[in-house]
Amino acid sequence: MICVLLLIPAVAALLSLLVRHTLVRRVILVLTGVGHTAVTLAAWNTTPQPLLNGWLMLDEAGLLFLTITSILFLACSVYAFGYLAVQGAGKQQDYEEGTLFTNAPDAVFCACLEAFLATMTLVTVSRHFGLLWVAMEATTLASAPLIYFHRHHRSLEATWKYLLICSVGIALALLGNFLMVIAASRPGGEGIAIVVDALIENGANLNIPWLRAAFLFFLVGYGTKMGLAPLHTWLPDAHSESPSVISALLSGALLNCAFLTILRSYQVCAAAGQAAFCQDLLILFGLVSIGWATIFILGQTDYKRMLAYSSVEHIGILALGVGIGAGATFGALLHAANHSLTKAMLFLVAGNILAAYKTKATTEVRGILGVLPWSGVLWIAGLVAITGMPPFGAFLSEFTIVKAMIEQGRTGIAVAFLAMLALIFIGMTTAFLNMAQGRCASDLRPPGKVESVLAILPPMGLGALTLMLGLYLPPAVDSLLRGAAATIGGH
Amino acid sequence: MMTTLKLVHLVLAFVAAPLLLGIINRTKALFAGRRGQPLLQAYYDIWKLLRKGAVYSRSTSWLFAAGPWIGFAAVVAATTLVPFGGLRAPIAFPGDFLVLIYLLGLSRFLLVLSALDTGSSFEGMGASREVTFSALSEPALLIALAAVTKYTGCVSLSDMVVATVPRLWLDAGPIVVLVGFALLIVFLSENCRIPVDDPNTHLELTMIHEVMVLDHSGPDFGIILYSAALKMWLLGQVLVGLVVPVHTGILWLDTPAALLSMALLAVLVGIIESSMARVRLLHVPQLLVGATTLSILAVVLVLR
Amino acid sequence: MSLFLCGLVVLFVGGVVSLLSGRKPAMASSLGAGSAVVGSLLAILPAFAVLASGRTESLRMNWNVPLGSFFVQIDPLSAVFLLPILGLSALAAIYGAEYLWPYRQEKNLGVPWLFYNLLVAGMALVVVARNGLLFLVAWEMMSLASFFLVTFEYERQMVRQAGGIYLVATHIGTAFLIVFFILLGAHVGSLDFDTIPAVPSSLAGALFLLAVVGFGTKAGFMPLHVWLPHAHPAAPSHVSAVMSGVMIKTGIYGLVRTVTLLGAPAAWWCWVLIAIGVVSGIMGVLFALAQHDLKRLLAYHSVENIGIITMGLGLGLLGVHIHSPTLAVLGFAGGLFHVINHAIFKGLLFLGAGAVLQGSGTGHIDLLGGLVKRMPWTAAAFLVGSIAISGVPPLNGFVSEFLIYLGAFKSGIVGGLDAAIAAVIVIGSLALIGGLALACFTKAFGTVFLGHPRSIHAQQAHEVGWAMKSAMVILAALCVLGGVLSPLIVRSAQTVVGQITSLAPDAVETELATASSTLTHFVVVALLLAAVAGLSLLLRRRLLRGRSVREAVTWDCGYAAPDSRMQYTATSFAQPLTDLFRFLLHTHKEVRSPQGVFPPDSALETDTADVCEKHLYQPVFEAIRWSLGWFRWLQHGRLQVYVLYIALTLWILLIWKLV
Amino acid sequence: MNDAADIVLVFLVLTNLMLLGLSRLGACIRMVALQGIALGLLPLLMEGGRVELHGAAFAIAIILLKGGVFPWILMRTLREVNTQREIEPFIGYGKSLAIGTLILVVCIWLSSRLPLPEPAMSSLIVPVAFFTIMSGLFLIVSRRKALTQVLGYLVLENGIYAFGVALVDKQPMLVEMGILLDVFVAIFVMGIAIFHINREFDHIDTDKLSGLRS
Repeated sequence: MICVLLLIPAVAALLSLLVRHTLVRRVILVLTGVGHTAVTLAAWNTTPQPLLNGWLMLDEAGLLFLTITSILFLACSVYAFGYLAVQGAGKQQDYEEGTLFTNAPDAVFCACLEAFLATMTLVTVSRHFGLLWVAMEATTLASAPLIYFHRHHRSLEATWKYLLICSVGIALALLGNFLMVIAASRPGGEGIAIVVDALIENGANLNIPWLRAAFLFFLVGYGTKMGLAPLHTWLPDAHSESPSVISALLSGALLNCAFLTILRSYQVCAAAGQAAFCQDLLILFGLVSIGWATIFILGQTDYKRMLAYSSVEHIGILALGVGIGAGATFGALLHAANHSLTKAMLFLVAGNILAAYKTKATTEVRGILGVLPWSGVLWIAGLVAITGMPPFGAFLSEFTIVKAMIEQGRTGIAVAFLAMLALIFIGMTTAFLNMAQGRCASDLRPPGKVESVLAILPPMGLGALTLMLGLYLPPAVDSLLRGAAATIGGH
Repeated sequence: MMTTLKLVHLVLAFVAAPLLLGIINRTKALFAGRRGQPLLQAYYDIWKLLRKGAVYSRSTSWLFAAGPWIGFAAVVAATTLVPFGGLRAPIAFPGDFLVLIYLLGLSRFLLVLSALDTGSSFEGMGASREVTFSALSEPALLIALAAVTKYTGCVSLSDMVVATVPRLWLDAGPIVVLVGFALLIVFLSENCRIPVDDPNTHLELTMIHEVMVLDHSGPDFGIILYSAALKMWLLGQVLVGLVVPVHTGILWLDTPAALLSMALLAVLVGIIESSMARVRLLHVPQLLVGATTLSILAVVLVLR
Repeated sequence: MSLFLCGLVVLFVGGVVSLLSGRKPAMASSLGAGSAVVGSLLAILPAFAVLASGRTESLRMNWNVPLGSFFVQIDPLSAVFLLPILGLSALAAIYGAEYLWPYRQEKNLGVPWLFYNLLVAGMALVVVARNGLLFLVAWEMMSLASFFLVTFEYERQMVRQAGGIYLVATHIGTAFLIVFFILLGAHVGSLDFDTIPAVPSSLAGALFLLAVVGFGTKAGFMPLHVWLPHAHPAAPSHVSAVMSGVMIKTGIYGLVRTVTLLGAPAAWWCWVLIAIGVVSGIMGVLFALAQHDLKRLLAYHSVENIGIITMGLGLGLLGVHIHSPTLAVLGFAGGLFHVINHAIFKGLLFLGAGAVLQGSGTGHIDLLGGLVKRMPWTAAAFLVGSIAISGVPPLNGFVSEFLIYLGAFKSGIVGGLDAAIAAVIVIGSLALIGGLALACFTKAFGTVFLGHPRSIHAQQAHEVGWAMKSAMVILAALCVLGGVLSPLIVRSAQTVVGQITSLAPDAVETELATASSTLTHFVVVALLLAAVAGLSLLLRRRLLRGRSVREAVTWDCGYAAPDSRMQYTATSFAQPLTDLFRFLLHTHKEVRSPQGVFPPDSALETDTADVCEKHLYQPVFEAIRWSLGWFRWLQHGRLQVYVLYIALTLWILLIWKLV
Repeated sequence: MNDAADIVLVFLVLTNLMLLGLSRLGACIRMVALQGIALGLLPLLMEGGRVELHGAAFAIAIILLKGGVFPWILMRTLREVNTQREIEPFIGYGKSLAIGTLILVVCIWLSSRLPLPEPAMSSLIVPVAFFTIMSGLFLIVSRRKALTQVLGYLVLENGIYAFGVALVDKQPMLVEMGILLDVFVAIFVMGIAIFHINREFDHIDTDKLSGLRS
């Protein structure tokens, strides 16, 4: 089953490179999403067999992140179908500088998209740190061309930064692998294979200083990919310059995958009795990330960048939650799901807005509710959801996290957390509401073209999902989350 | 027996109210060395007005006509709450003085509205001053009463009055003096006497109560005058009842004593009016805040 | 309870259906308003039943979210709040159906009706919720729905700004409530109210403060009230009526509920409440005096009345603290009764203001005048409301203030030293508030409805339709009934007061019995007043019969042609008081006084901005914004710097953690 | 102890310092090539004479790649993008050298904090590897051209590689896969990117690549 999961996107990628006909290629893209999601959902009731003597295995945490990734990909593939149809080939007018640019070939886009899915799937299923690392590296390679879809210099700059920063991070993560090997090596005899389960099994006799060093390198390395401040610097640029559908995948799926890798190393450290050591670091990075996001969300004038920084914020919340531990771990995992769904939804809607208004400036977009009614409603719903208000899921997860903080007596952290959330709320609401409401000046008013179903349905579906998570947690999801939380030291 | 006497007192109030104006005027005339108007002048005026026709401004509405009469009803209702001559009031219950004060408030409310109904800037001016000064005088009155309550432990005006026996002066002289002064100032300002307002000036700019009723005529004006007199009477009753401790329990002694003290109050007002000038409008608030301070002082003394 | 839930379902379904049928405005508004009325009436029945019987109905269902459970309960306290909430909502819905009609062209009427029904359902759910999470969800549902209603006319910049302020304020308040509920249910594992253990006194203080801030933001305590004067004028009038009449009362409800949950009160709680009450009451009415916009003025009066209510609660709490049943019962009874009364007359006044707004097209007091002739029904209703809110007999507004006064006099004054001090403070401020409120509403009514029209708006004003009129008339009738039936009402408050004060039932019984007998006397006086009034009006007619009754121009001291611009404006009417309290109001004046021999036209403009907003919140937020903006250089797009961040982080961690 | 290995390691240190000091781009590329060859030799020397086929093949592959292919590609890029051959550092060469020595000291101190579980063939290996990594980072941070950043990245790689071959003989497969994949990134993807940059901007100065901010 796991190899099916891996093969579907890989084969699809090859096909899309081979197929000449664009329509077929796009159909393949959507079919990939459907098939992958179907298999993933099948994996919910029948736990798939481990492969490569346990190097590839799907535990609860893996299944959770795999599901998120898969659902997001499905939504984005449907969205991309419509998106590509609108994006004609040939010269495009750049709305910011008016220069002309071309898009990357359709084939490259689809192939990379599917390859991206394949690599992310690999991340979620692999238990061997080396393999994990390879998968992460591969995600970088697969996503770089996607960011450089619009071939103008801003996206190129974004891509370059993404490449270099993430490569440096990944390199450090590789060093982390080596350190892990050393930590796992026994004097004389054969060392322990750096497979998560094996390491957890005999975590007692790991070499602590090297393990700590390894975790530090993992944290910095994968943290770069995950977008923990101050390592997140590639994130806003990439998110703002890549096509919205890609931004959705990046911030909804990729960041989670990086988070998963950190969780893996955290599992090992916890098994070696280093949980406290790691948790302090996670809390620190979490708070720094949220604070950094606060700084740059207040007075942000580019709504895609604002969404990107909000991703930094929520990544920080995830780290914070795991760092707090206990009930907060559950909350963090739930929050991962909520954040992915909501953020993807918002990015897709942002794509619609961008297409209609031809600007990313919050100050120039007015009266979405009047111009694009559906997108406007979704935009406001997304705002409510992302700022953690009921009835959406983020409220529950943040509530659980805060509860754990207060019950552990970490009142200072809780107060700082809530204060920063409040500031972020102010920043986002002022921007979003003025965009959604207000009267669209006649000269700004774009040609009143009706919103296509393909552009509305995916974000609406994602929104419905996170709404459901806020009103009713299906028992299956609940048990999965609890299992996952249990594996990473929460309860 | 008691009830009949209470009703007699009530009737006495209705009958004797305008007399106070007469006494005041005569006192002032005495001080000014004039012969002055007859003692019953107020009665004549009211009677004459009641039998006249009326002129209404075109801008007025039903409120203008109805206001004075409903206000009069409020004052009448208030009168039933005031004890007189050592007897309890016809209607007495805990907190009745609150009802009393707020009934006067109702009459003021209606009077002010009917003043504004004319749309005349002068009457608006008067109304504005009226509400301003009354808003400032109410705290003084209530806090003074709070002091009395604290001292006597009574929450009904009648009980308070009954409880003010000569011993009160001996025990709590200062408190009674303070409360008395506070009540006197409130009495003067509520009834628009000097030093707050000058009832018989003819320069509208300086008037408060008189200017509010510029446009009323005929029976309406008459009833306004009468209810003003009644209001003065019953506030006077409160003041006198709380300050003059003549309660022998012998009715034919108490009632005349009360009447006499009312007359003395009127004379006192006359003396004040002929010995003082009206303070500038800007200083009236200070006067009333001063009254409030007096009553707060009284409370402090009681609490001590 | 099932009936109650049915009501909620009707509200919800009706809202959704009305949204779906938004294309056809007639259908949308009739469906929305109809479902609002039916749902409210269905849901209000159990409340009556509970108040009558004193039994509490409860229902606990499993809700599959972490820490959540669908646990609702109607006890007397909830019922007391359900009555005004649902009743006023129903009336306001009838009113709103007509009020929103003119917008049918440019707006989808289904949207406001959906949010209106959600608002009503949210408020009802808030007062019955017995699980922290459920409470918070209902609370936020209420806040969000009301936010969307406030921004109904979001094309206007002022409305958007109001909405933003409201949303931020309520969100921050909710943050406090989140902490409050978590602390309350800490270490229990469930947030159900009945599982909450006895709170240690050290924690209780913190919880009380959290509740005061969190609920006070919604209730509009000074200085947390800043959103009120923005949101109420911005919202459609029936929504302002509901928000100001009952929604802010959910804050009071939360506070009372907290008190019942926290157990024996500490002394300083009472002082906090009384202080808040005094400040809110006096400042609220002062700012109201200085306003030019009718709805803004009413909004500030909500702050004032919340202050009165809070004083009552404070006295009641003090009574509980010093074990004086009289003070406790009278304080709480007065406070709660004032909750209901304020719902009635403030709802009435906002509906009246809405009628003026729609009939004349402006809410600016100084542009109106003489409406009593053009809008007689509205004028009469508004007059009743004004008398009631000024707290003069014989209407309901007086009765509740009277109860609080009575508590202060009967038990506070004769009680111990601190009780006496509290009582004197309350008495003094109530007296001042009463006088100022009278001044404010003579100003409002006199300027809006009396005299000459001051502008073309007022000249062309027209009376509103039957739906709006009927809602106002019913509320006006309720004002009268609330005054006349007060003895019965007070007597029926036994269960709820007993629940709050946790006194022995018979003690409460006796206290309330005495109070209601006192009120009976008051009612006698009121009836006497009515009788004398009737008689004297008859007398007037009798006197004027056969006499000459002429009409003339207003006597204006010799002016030949008095003209409407010579009238006293609201600003000048309030000027003596606003000048007197200059030091609190900081009114900004623009004076161009006439100069020279032939003076050019002169002008006077006054503007009273909210002190807290201008001198407290704006500077703070500006400072935060500025100080955070200073950090923005951190990310200036240079790749080398970014890699440097990575390297530095690595170094710091290595050196710090491996030492 | 193994003198030959030590010699190589010391040589690594020297090359790093040279890189910090050199001003001409071509020279830098050559220096990196030398470093690569030395690294390739490292495992052979470490085995202490007895060379297995697998190890030898791997070593040769590395030498060819790091010593031959990459320098060639980079040189070609350099010629393609006819930029002037100066490096134009943010931080002057002298300062760079000073900082480099400082880094070296810290690295040695740091490695003293991480005692190896089993005695490796050289006590120098950890500090040198760390130093190489850090100087690679320093090159990326302190130099202006995109090409130099690639170079810095390569140096970083070399450091990691040194670490790997020296210590992680347990799981060579991991090392090889990692190194190769990483190298692939370094050269091909970045090379492509540089071509694009050059086409878009007519320069490869990354300090012009700072349009996206805050």
